[in-house]
Amino acid sequence: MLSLFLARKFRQGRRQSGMLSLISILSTLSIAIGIAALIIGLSAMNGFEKELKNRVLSVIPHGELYSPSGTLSNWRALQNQIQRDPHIVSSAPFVSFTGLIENASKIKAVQVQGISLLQETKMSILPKYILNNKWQSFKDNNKQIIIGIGLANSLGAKEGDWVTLLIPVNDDVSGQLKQPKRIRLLIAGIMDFSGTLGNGVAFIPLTDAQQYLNIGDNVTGIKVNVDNIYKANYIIHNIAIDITTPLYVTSWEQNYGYMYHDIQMIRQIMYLAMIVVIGVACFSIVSTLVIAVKDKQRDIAILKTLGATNQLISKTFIFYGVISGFVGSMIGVLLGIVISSQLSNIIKVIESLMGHQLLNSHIYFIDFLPSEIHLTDIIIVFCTAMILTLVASYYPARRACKVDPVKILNGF
Amino acid sequence: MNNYTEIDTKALISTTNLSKSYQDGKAVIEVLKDVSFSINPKSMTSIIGSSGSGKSTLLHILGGLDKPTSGEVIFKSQALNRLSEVQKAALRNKEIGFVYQFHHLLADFSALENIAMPLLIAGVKSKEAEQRAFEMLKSVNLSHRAKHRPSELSGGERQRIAIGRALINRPSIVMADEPTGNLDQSTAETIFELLIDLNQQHGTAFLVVTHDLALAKKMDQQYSMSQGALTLLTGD
Amino acid sequence: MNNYTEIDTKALISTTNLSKSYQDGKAVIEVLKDVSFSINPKSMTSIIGSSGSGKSTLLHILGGLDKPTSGEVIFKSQALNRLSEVQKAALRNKEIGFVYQFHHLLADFSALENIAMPLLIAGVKSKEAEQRAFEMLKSVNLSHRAKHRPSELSGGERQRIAIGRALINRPSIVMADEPTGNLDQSTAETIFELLIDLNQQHGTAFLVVTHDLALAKKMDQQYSMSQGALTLLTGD
Amino acid sequence: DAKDVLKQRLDKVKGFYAEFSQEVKTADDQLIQEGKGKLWVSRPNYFNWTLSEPDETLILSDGNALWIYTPMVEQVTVMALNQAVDNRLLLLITNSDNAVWNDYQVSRKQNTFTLIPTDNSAQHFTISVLPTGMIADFTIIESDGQRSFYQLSHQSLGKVDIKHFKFTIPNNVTVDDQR
Amino acid sequence: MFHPLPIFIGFRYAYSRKSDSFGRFVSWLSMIGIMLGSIGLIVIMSVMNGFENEMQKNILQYLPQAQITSDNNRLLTSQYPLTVIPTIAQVDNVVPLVTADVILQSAKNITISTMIGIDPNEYDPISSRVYGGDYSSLQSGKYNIILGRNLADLLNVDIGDTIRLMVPEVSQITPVGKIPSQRIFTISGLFSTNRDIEQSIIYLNIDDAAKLMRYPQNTITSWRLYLNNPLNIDSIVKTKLPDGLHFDDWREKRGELFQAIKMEKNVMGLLISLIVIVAAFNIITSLSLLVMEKQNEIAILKTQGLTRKGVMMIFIIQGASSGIIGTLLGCLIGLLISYNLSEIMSTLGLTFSGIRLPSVVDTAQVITVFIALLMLSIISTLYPAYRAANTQPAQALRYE
Repeated sequence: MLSLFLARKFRQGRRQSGMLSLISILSTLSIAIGIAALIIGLSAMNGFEKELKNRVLSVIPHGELYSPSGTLSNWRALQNQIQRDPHIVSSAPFVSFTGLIENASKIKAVQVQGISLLQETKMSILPKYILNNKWQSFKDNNKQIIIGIGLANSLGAKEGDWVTLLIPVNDDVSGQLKQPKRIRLLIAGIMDFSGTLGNGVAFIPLTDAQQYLNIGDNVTGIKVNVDNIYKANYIIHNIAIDITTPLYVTSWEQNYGYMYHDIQMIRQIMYLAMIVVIGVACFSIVSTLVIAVKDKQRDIAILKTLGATNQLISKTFIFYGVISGFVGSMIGVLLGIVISSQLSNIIKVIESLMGHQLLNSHIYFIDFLPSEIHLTDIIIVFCTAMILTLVASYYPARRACKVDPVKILNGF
Repeated sequence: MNNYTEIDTKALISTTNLSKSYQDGKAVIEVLKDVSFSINPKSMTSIIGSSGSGKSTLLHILGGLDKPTSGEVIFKSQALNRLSEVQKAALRNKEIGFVYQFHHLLADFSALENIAMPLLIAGVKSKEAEQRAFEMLKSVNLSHRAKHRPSELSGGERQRIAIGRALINRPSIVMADEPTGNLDQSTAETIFELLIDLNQQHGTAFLVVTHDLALAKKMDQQYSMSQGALTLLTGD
Repeated sequence: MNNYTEIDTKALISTTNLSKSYQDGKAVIEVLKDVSFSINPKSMTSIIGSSGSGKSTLLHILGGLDKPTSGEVIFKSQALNRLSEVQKAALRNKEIGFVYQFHHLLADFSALENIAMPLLIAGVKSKEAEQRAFEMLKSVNLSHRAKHRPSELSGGERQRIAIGRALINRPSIVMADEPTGNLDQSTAETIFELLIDLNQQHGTAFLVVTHDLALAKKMDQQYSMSQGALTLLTGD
Repeated sequence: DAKDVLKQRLDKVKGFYAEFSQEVKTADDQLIQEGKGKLWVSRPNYFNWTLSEPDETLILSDGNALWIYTPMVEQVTVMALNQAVDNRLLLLITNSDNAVWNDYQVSRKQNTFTLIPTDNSAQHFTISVLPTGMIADFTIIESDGQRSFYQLSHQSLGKVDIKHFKFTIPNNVTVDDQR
Repeated sequence: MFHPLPIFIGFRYAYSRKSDSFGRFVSWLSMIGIMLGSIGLIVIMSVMNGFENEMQKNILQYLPQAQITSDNNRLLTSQYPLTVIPTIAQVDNVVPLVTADVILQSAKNITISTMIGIDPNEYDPISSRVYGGDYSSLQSGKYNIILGRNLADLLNVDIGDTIRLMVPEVSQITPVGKIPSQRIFTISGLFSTNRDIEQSIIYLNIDDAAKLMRYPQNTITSWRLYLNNPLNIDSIVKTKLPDGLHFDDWREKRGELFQAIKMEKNVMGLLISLIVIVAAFNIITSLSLLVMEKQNEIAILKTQGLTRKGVMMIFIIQGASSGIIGTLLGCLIGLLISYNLSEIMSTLGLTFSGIRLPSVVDTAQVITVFIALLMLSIISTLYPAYRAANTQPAQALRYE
């Protein structure tokens, strides 16, 4: 391609006016900044979304069906009926109540979940997050409990310690305020979670929970996982409708949905901001190109005398712009990929410098900055940049054709 | 002012009542006034005139780079004003070569690449273009300078490269505007010898515009130009 | 090559062994070679030479716009190379006027504003600058063109504005580089008459560089310039 | 063995009265509570613990309910005896053939007996009982190392008047019945 | 025609119709760039201020913002009376406070919260939020309690019901086990503020609370300071206190949330500042283009004696003018958007995690952004202006 050859040679030969070489570096740099920032931002958001899926959605059930009166007796029949629905991937009975965990003088309120050890591994990858994989030694009626690392820290307890679980004794008959039941439990394992999960949830075997609440074989409800988590609400509602016994229904969207929505929102804002950056960067490409056209005026006139058509000249300068756009984008993409892949350690270094944690484990559901590079993001960003550079190169290329060789050549 | 009414069919280029004027603020400046003349194939023609007398404008109009205000240019029995921009460009690429007082080489390209440029523009494969360009470099005996950039060459060498470039596509005519204007006496002589040889060797016609009377005299036909009017001095 | 060793004290400008050369690729091109001459106040001096013979470079060096490679320029007993950038700028503003072949007017400003510019640069109040500029417009009889932009004026009118601008600050000398180069014969004549009147009227010295022998002859002193060397033709 | 000797000595006493002084220290020996008061005990499970310092509190077991009266907040809490928080020591002292004894191993050094729970989830006790059955002092050691030491004095053994084990609710005192 | 000359020439170049339309188009571009940058910065800053302000209004207003207490967390009012507390700027009021974490147990459920013992005749911000009962019902000895609506729902209790309050940190070790200090309280009113506060604090009479804490006579937990701007707590906590006393402030419990907001503000600010940096680059490139186009005019002016400084001023003014106008416009539009962000958001149907985006404009911030961008646009004109001043007139004039 002659025009590409010309464009490449013209770009290399811009030593003539110092100013031109500096500002073409500036315009290439601004494109690189825009692209790198966008890739880093989008990868961070992908990371958050992946972590939300792996850490939260793969541990908490996608949805729960429970009885308004507090306990379900015919839950086995109910579970089979639910399991027959095509959208349901897996289901399990659970017992859930609020209790207080006391360790020496510290006391914390916690949502206690009674889980069936067999069915849990079908439902979630909770065992994976239990430190020094203590899940193996988590047995029924062994006075054991698993708590989050956040909760353990605030209680000043560690694995192997004994803590007291206070359970409200609701004796409906007398309506009297019974003394809360106190049960001493051994911390069998610590879950590596932060955020609400790590600070406010504890797990005990299902049978233990039934025994502590003395609800016999009843359970609080059935928890289910669905095939498409983004339709969880819809699927579970349908199931509840065609089940005779009246059931309350909740899904992960009630208490974690806002996180997912925020991630998409931030992603859009970031994309918009960076498109503006790349757009403005292309403005500077326009001015760089116009200067390049002016700088190469004489060469254009000569080429015209040699029979070069306007089409060739405009293609040459479009290539000129596209090459600088390409160089800028490549630098941006490389920079973006390198930084994104090392994002977590970079943030760790920054945190050690700043002295405090960037993502506080009590508030954010993870305490490290995840990052995951999606090829689609990179392709979209790269194409957007190239398109913008193409558009930016169009006007100067047209100006290049308007160069009147006569006026320039006989000016000597 | 001789005025050829009938079109000289066997002429390479012929013009009838060619005139060119442009608006400079309120005043209208006439650069060419009713220029009519013709150039035969393989001929060596010279035009003498002071700077600003419209010589370069005439050359540009003949080369299709500029449009006359009135009158016609017939190039190998094709009227230029009836050609499209693309056709005129092709004409410049294949049929006409330009050489200027200032060498006008492409600073970012090597000598070889400069000479090969018209071939590349014509769409010739780069391999073949390189060979033919190297041949041309030999014929202007600068083959040892192939890789050098114009900035590394002397004035005479640059002019020879310019001439090589003008001839590479075997044009039927080369238009030279003060080709020796920037050169010292001796280099001017050698350049002129080169033009004569190339005319004999390739049969390319030359239209040379110069203010150097000595060089002009050596041509078959001499015209003189002043205030935009062309007059025949010698030759048929 | 006449060579004034002792410095002519009453001269307006005098130069000793002025030379200027610049690097063009490998070759070094000598534009001025040991130019020594002097110009008296109120005198009319002309320099004839073909284009590219270094005339413009000499003018620029005399006006402090360019630095010679060697040799000295004394302006009213002040050596230019000892002046600071700001002093040289003041000199150009108060003592020297430039007129070029191409009018070099500021396209974005009206004729009046163009003429008044040197005054504004000198810090003259805009009210007074406007009046003096209007006076000058009258003396170049273009007062009816005050509000017009250069693009709306003819070549001759533009040149007269340029001359008006050069004289507005009552400089001791005006350097004109081919002032009539772009003009037809008759306009050139009127411009030249104007220069003569202004010389008589304001006593401003003129150094005119031209290739028009007829105009050059009408000056008190004539020099000729070729290949960077200056030779005295007539005058003391 | 030591357990029988302890049981045998405790069985000698139907009931007793004593003044007590209490000292509670954390595992790292930091004093966190101390107090004085009077103590009446009578088999099988009558119990009256009247604390006078630092502030007045009465804990009384009338055989089937436990009354905890804190005059400062004008409230008495009533709970079932068996539901009482950690009443193992009381049961050990007042009832030598209660099943709770099997949860403990007993070791002896002269008159000081140390009781360690088999599944070591609950508290440890040390109690010094003279051959006459009179209890000189006892200590309750929590799993986190907290030790509460009770020194008894002015003991008088033998039948204790039942009136010490009756609680009459004073007026405008709120009753928090947790039975 | 006016003085100073550089401005006269600079404006003529920047805005005259005659000058090359493309040059003006390019300087428009750089103006737009700076404008977008400043709009982005101002809007983001105000939204973040809005969050902080909302947090402050909803949470900090009710929580004890700062307390002065001794090392064992209790004060004898005779030993440390109100007079011993130094007067501190920005402190509106100082009241006695008895507070501790308590367990609340109802027939249905059990949870924990923080007890605030108040004197009903003293002012407390919650008084205006109580419904279904009266703030003054918290008389000493009545053992009444006022709960947040959300907490009441959680415990499934209503006005008139009784709940048990236990203070785990104040318990008595007895031979029959550890008995936490506890009492039955009757709910004499509910309050509604926001979910967080409704669950975090409950209100009792200060004497009842003291008794529950087994405090000896006229002992309180701390002196509670009402601050008019709890956010700049740093300066207050630095004031010198009589020895034996120290400050506790809200950051212990709620610091993390504010820290998170500050962190988000910085990250967003960084993101938007990229736009500004690139816009500044744009000013450099577009001004260089202008310098390139005006090469001859510069040469002509130099022949007329305009000094290098004069030439530089012309181009600094010209470049900076687009930067200044861009910054001005940007800040104005930014302010406009920030002042009525919620209307804009609702018309566009955008929501951020379901809540309305609050936005509060902090003039000091806006001024710093304005000045920073102004400086940036001026600095970015220096390089091209310097290049303009250095053009060689001889070279430029010869070409023409």
